Amino acid sequence: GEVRMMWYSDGIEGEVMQDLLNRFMEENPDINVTLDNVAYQVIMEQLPIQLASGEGPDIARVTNLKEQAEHWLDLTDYVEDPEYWRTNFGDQFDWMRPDDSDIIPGFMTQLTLTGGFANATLFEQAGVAMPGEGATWEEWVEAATQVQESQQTAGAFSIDRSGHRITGPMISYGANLVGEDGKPAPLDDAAKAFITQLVQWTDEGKNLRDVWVSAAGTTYIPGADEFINANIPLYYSGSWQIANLSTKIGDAFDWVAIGSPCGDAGCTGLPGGAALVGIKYTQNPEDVGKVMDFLAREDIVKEFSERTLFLPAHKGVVEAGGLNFQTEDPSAKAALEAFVGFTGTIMPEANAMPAWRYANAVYGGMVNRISQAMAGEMAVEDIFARIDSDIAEQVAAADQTK
Amino acid sequence: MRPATSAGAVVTAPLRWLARATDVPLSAWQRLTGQRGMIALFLLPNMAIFGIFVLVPLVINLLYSTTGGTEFFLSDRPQVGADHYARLLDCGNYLDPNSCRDDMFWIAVSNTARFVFFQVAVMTLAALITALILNRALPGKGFWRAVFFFPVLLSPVVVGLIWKWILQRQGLANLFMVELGLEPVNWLTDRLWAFVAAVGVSVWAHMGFYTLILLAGLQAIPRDLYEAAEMDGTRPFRVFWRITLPLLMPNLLVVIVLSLIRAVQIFDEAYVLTGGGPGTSTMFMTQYIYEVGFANLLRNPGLAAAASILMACVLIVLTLLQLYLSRRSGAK
Amino acid sequence: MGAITLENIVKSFGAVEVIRDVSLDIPEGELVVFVGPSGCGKSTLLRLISGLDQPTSGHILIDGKDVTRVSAADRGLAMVFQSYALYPHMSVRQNMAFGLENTRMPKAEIASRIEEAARMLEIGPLLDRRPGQLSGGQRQRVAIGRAIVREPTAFLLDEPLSNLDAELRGTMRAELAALHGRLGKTMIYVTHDQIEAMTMADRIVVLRAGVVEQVDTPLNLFNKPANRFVAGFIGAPRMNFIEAEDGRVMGVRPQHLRLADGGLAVTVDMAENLGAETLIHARTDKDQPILALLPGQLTPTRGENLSLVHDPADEHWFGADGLRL
Amino acid sequence: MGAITLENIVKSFGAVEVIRDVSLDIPEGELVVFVGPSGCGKSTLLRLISGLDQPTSGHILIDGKDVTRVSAADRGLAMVFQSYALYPHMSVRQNMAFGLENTRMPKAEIASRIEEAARMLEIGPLLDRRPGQLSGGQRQRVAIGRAIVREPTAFLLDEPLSNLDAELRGTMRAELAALHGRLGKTMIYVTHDQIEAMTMADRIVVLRAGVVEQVDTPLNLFNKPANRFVAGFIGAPRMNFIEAEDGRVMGVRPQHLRLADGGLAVTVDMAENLGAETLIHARTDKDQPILALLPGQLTPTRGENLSLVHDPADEHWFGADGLRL
Amino acid sequence: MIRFLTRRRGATGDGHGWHWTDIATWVWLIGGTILMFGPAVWLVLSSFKTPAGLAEFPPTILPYAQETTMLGDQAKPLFEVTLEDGITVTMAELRRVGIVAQMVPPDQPDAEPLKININDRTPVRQMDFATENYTQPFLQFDFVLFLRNSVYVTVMATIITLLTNSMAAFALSKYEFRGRNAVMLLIVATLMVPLSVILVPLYSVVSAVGLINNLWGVILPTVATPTGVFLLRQYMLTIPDELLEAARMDHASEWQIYWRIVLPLAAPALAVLAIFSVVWRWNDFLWPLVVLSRRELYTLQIGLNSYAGELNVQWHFILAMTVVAMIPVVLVFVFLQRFITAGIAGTGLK
Ligand SMILES: Nc1ncnc2c1ncn2[C@@H]1O[C@H](COP(=O)(O)OP(=O)(O)OP(=O)(O)O)[C@@H](O)[C@H]1O
Ligand SMILES: Nc1ncnc2c1ncn2[C@@H]1O[C@H](COP(=O)(O)OP(=O)(O)OP(=O)(O)O)[C@@H](O)[C@H]1O
Ligand SMILES: O=P(O)(O)OC[C@H](O)CO
Ligand SMILES: [Mg+2]
Ligand SMILES: [Mg+2]
Repeated sequence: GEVRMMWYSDGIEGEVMQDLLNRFMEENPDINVTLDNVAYQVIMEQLPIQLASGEGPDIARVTNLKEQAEHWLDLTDYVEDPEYWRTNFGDQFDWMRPDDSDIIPGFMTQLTLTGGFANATLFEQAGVAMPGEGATWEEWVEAATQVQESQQTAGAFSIDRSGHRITGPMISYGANLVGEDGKPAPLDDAAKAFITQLVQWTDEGKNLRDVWVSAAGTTYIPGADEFINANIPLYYSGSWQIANLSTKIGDAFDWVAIGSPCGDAGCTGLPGGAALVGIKYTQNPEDVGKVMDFLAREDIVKEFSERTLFLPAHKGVVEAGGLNFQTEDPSAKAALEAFVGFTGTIMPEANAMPAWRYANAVYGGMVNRISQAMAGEMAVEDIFARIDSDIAEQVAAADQTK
Repeated sequence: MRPATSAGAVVTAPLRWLARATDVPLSAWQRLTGQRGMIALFLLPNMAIFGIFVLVPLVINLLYSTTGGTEFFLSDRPQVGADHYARLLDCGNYLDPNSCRDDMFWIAVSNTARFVFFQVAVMTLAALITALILNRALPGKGFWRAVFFFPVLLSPVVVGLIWKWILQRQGLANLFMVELGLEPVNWLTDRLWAFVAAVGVSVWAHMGFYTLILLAGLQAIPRDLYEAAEMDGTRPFRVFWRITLPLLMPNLLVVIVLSLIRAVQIFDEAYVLTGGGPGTSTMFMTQYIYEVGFANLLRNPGLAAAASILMACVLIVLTLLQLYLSRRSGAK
Repeated sequence: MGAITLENIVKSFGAVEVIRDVSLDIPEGELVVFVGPSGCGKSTLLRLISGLDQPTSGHILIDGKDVTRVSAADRGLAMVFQSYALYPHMSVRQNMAFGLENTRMPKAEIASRIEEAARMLEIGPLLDRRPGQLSGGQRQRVAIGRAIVREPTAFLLDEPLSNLDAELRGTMRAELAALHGRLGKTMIYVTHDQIEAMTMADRIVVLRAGVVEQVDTPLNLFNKPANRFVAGFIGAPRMNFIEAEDGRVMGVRPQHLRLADGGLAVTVDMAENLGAETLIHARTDKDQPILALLPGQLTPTRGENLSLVHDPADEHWFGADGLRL
Repeated sequence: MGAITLENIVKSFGAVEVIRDVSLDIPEGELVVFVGPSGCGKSTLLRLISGLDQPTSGHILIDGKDVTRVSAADRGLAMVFQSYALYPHMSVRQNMAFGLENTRMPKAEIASRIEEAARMLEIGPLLDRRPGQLSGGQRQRVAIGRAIVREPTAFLLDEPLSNLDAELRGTMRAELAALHGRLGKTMIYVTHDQIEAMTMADRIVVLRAGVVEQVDTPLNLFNKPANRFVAGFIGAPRMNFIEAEDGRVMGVRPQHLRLADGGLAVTVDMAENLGAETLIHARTDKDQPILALLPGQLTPTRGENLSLVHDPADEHWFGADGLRL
Repeated sequence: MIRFLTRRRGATGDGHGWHWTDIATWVWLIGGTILMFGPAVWLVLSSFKTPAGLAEFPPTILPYAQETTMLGDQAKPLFEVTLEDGITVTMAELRRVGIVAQMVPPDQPDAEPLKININDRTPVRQMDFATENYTQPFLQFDFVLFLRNSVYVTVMATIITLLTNSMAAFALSKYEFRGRNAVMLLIVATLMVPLSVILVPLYSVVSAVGLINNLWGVILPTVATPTGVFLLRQYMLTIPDELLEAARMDHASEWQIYWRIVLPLAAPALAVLAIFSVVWRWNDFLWPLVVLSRRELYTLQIGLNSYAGELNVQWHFILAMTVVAMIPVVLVFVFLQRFITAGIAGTGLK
């Protein structure tokens, strides 16, 4: 029959997926899979409306996994070997299914992990040694500041403007964002400490102002271009940047993935990723199951990861190792391998975030106010109360049901 | 004959045939129902589409604003009465957003008010000057029109992007500043400059639209009035103030009303350009509504609807005021 | 102030030559009337003099100065447009004041001039209306008012009285003549009205298809038309032309025919009773149409035979080329 | 077809009553001329008949049917607007064809009617121009053409010849009269031209300030004006009024005065030479103005004393209330 | 005076010589060209840059790429190198280790590589148009399909917009009837509501009438645009009523009057609206994004936008396709703008 897959791309994964689907269709001539390449915005804003009215594609690549879990199809009855699925993808099922449920909703097409990158060439030119494993945020920022001073770069470092990006560091500082009732807790001292520190670094010109100050609200702004242009020696983003950095930096300088610097409580990044899920409202779940089975095959997952330079979420693939990422760029290759290693340092609090319904409310609430403090509109002490109340209001409003 | 008229003939020949064909049933209708029937007929298609696709959603939106939760469909949403309005209007002092429960809303309101004022003023003036100039017989008329109209062809996102690239810290603008021996300017991260940039870019993007409206209006002013004025020995500025401007008034009114309404709705290009920053200094109403209702992962469509209804109320009052004033000042 | 000279003026619209080599000398203070068939170029000529249009070739001089390239605003003339061209958004008063305000005239002076013009034009009660609320004749009077309050170097008037009734027209004609006498300004006046032309003009310019046919005083034109066209055009009803054997043409005006025996034998086609006179449409035995304007209210029947005589002094003779002999 | 009846028509613009209780009966096929001073309501009355405006009160009947509420398009009349109102975006030909196309007339028929009208109006060469490229008189002829090609039940003509020269006007007048004769359609004709009114009208309606002063045949109006207003209005130049001791007024037309001893002694103010006649402006010893239209080209000097006599049959007497005695 | 508003005035008012208004005009025109056109030209030039070129700071105006030379079977980048003795030579880089580059003269690939500090060299660049930004999407992107959908939506919506709006505007400008002001007010009032605000309710309505994933679902909600009604009405008010009256006397039905008299006379305003409608519908993004989620129904803008991912946007493709998508609207504009002057020569009235 007819299967429609709604898909967004950050890079070439759309082409790779089309390629894989073509192969699938050759093997299964009775199933016609149409790949609807859409903007990420469609996935975020339009798909939910469609889902709410019981419409939508048969399969979709989504990132807002938990919130919409009720719409995912349980693949248990439609895949050939549910056990294969549970073994290889089971770790992330909780990210994408309602609490206390044991369905098989789909699988992660890629895992991501936040982490830092350093411009090795700049460090070398400045004659500053890169802090080693286990170095703290302060140490990294200090080292980067020395590079900044020596090389006259615009800033010492940058973190993407995103609540998701600063949550890892906050957890490393020891922050606990989840209250006992499972709802967001008011900011604790560790959280406040990191925020205060970050704002101070911004005021001092270490954290490149432009990234955080150039927007209001929850708008996501990456600092990648500043890093690419060697305006900052240190950049905190995530594994998904590797392909982007590789194409745009090219041979201009050497760069390395440094993982997440440490705080008092640990050195964690925040995991995440995108999942391919079946949609409950599909007319032919059997075909959906077949497509999903094909795409979840170990060799296919491996090929997909290697070609797209994504971290695979398939346990078998990860454990087997030996992924041959298809890039000429030694920096990229090294970074990918490094990130696979960093997955070991994820703290349990960080690992819990993707499955937490209110994570997004917390992320959004923080970004908005922190950038206000950075822009000088509010004192940093004053933003904490606002962050707490913003989040509380959002949660209260969201929890209203009929 | 001017080329335009012959081009016109190509278009009008089939149209005339169509007129004849359509006239049979329609004049029957006229005989049957008289002028009133015809008025109804002329209004019907537009009003029907308008009713279904504008009015009905508006009413739903109003209902929306009295419901809570994150669900999309009205039937799934719990009633919360005027809660959203209460939240938005809960302020210690309406002039100080910080004293409000929802300070972002009031920041957006005051930013929007300032933006509208400057944008409408600057743009109307620029469009008027440009239209006057384009109305002169210039060599290469079409080319100049295209030049000033060109940005209108661009989608707002592209507009925002182009200018973001131009104005960012190491963009083209600062490149020129340095070339000219001036200090680079923080166009997008300085509160004042970012606001100026938002106004300027929006003027840049939409001016051609209004210029065209004014140009069409200028073309409709009978020539012999200018000739009479010239015989009256009128100086150019006076002709402008006393002849051109009053006769252009209906069109100017269109321009002011439309630009005002569109300015209040400013979103895409400013959003891409400044994202509302630095801080919140260019965050406008629609961005607020958009974020609350869509962008935030925990959306609150009810609150967004309530904010949009408040915004529409303000706009209606503004427009009515404007229509009233212009009617009183004697323009037709 | 106000002598106007046209030197070899030509004006074309596209391929159509509308004015063909017109030269004319209008001394200061003269009242010149342009007459000619509809579409012969009278309005066009006025527009060229006013500066609103540029001649295709030729020169226009005002007081000896070449103004061909001077803008209309700077020529200091006033014009009454055939189309009125009133400012639709201004009241009658504002329409008239507009030109004066341009010269920064004191308010009181403006008001008194408007007062005076309104009195003369009988539009006092209309001063606060907009043009859209006026009748045709009222609009025309406002257009005249707008010109005369200006007291310009010269007036250009394009059929300024065409929409007025006979009585008002008579009054206005006298007023305009008086104005001309009082101000001594040059006036160029386009009209289709024979009486206006005859009574007001110092000289009449007869145009045909963009060419000047004759320029002379009214009586000279009437008494000694230079050619058949002028003879036919000046004087109403139109002059009768009777072809002689030798190709020459004899002209005699309908007013100069009398009923008397032994004259030209004609057959009546129709009689139009004008009140004090009767216009007889008749034809000769050679089927040439003849008009006769006879005093009194006559009622000849169709087909009746009449005999018309005239004074030989009233005969006009034209050659085969149409020129006066 | 085409009998028009007005019953107690009143029309106000805001507070201004422009037409005040006009009742009128126009039998089928009659040619009625409306005359009256500028602004008296002639155009307004035409618009009411046409259906373009609605009377404030009163009824309009066509062929006995009350059409007061019938739309203009359905009254089947044709109108020549004082302002022409040509469609600026259409060529002359299209302007004329428009009304015919609306009646779904065959193309060939349309073309032949336009051809015919263009010939009669002498606008053949202009058929493919736009109105903006025409002279005033040419536009007016197009406006007439647009009406006559329609061959409507009745014609409403608002000063259709005012912008034409005397010759063309004469021709057009004859053509319109012939058209009227040929089609036998009712025509309502507004004019300021005495000759047009006198020669064309079956009956003339004299209006003043929205009121009908007199309705009668041209000669009756001329010979027996119902009151001083009509007497003064009909006939050009205007009738002389000489006040008698008893408050009565004697009127005598300028045309009826002759130079002869023992008549009214007057002093000449001015003489206007019209070509075949001379218009003498003079005043009596009681300072009453007197006009005399005398044949020939006279040149009395200012201040000269003349003696004017007239036939007692040409006297008109009016009471103090202005009514004819 | 008329010349100030209609043609070059000239010092003497006849189009010869220079009046200050001429100078002001040309200053405005040329300044305007730089300001209005400059960024657009830059957009076009940028669309030929590689992703790296786009990200580059400071930006170059023209697209550049580093020159390379073939050493063996590998392309190696060329640099201008300043040697210790101050001489500048062109060298190819074999490889770079940290801040040191190993370089050889391009004509001596086998020479002993020199170790050069990377600060002592600058890349040799030449203009290079990355045409693959255009060709690649054409290959994998169903350009023709999307184009067809866009054209369909634009043409249909524009025709319906012009027709319905002008009909409504005609009724609202040339007839007196009860409730006219109320209708006008309603129309103006609803101008106020940005689409993004009523998106969800509108979606429910469109979904209720079954137009989701249907091009008509994109077309219909946009055609009753109050902007058009408002614009046309204001313009129609300036058409003299007498022309309509003349047409009534010509036995024209009200429909004929609308079609044969009012529409042609409103040509300038219709042209303006047509231009706008085409631009709007062509660029429409948010609404089609909601209604159309099937590839075979995508309009160009939606197709284009599929290059916008979660964390990265492939600007090089978006820019190139933006430029391509712009061409049809430019053509429409060039064609229609003539009608703005082709309007009315004089009003046809006395
Ligand atoms: N729209 C209007 N509002 C107010 N008054 C008006 C309006 N239209 C006409 N009038 C007045 O009504 C009166 C009659 O006008 P109408 O046009 O009928 O005159 P008319 O007899 O045709 O004059 P004319 O011979 O000058 O054309 C005039 O005094 C005029 O000023
Ligand atoms: N813009 C134009 N384009 C082409 N021909 C024109 C234009 N304007 C006028 N004409 C033609 O030029 C000739 C002269 O026109 P003009 O208006 O001077 O005539 P006129 O003598 O004033 O006539 P009337 O007595 O009818 O007003 C006419 O034949 C007219 O058709
Ligand atoms: O301003 P509106 O509502 O008329 O809409 C215009 C276009 O639809 C905007 O894209
Ligand atoms: Mg003329
Ligand atoms: Mg009138």
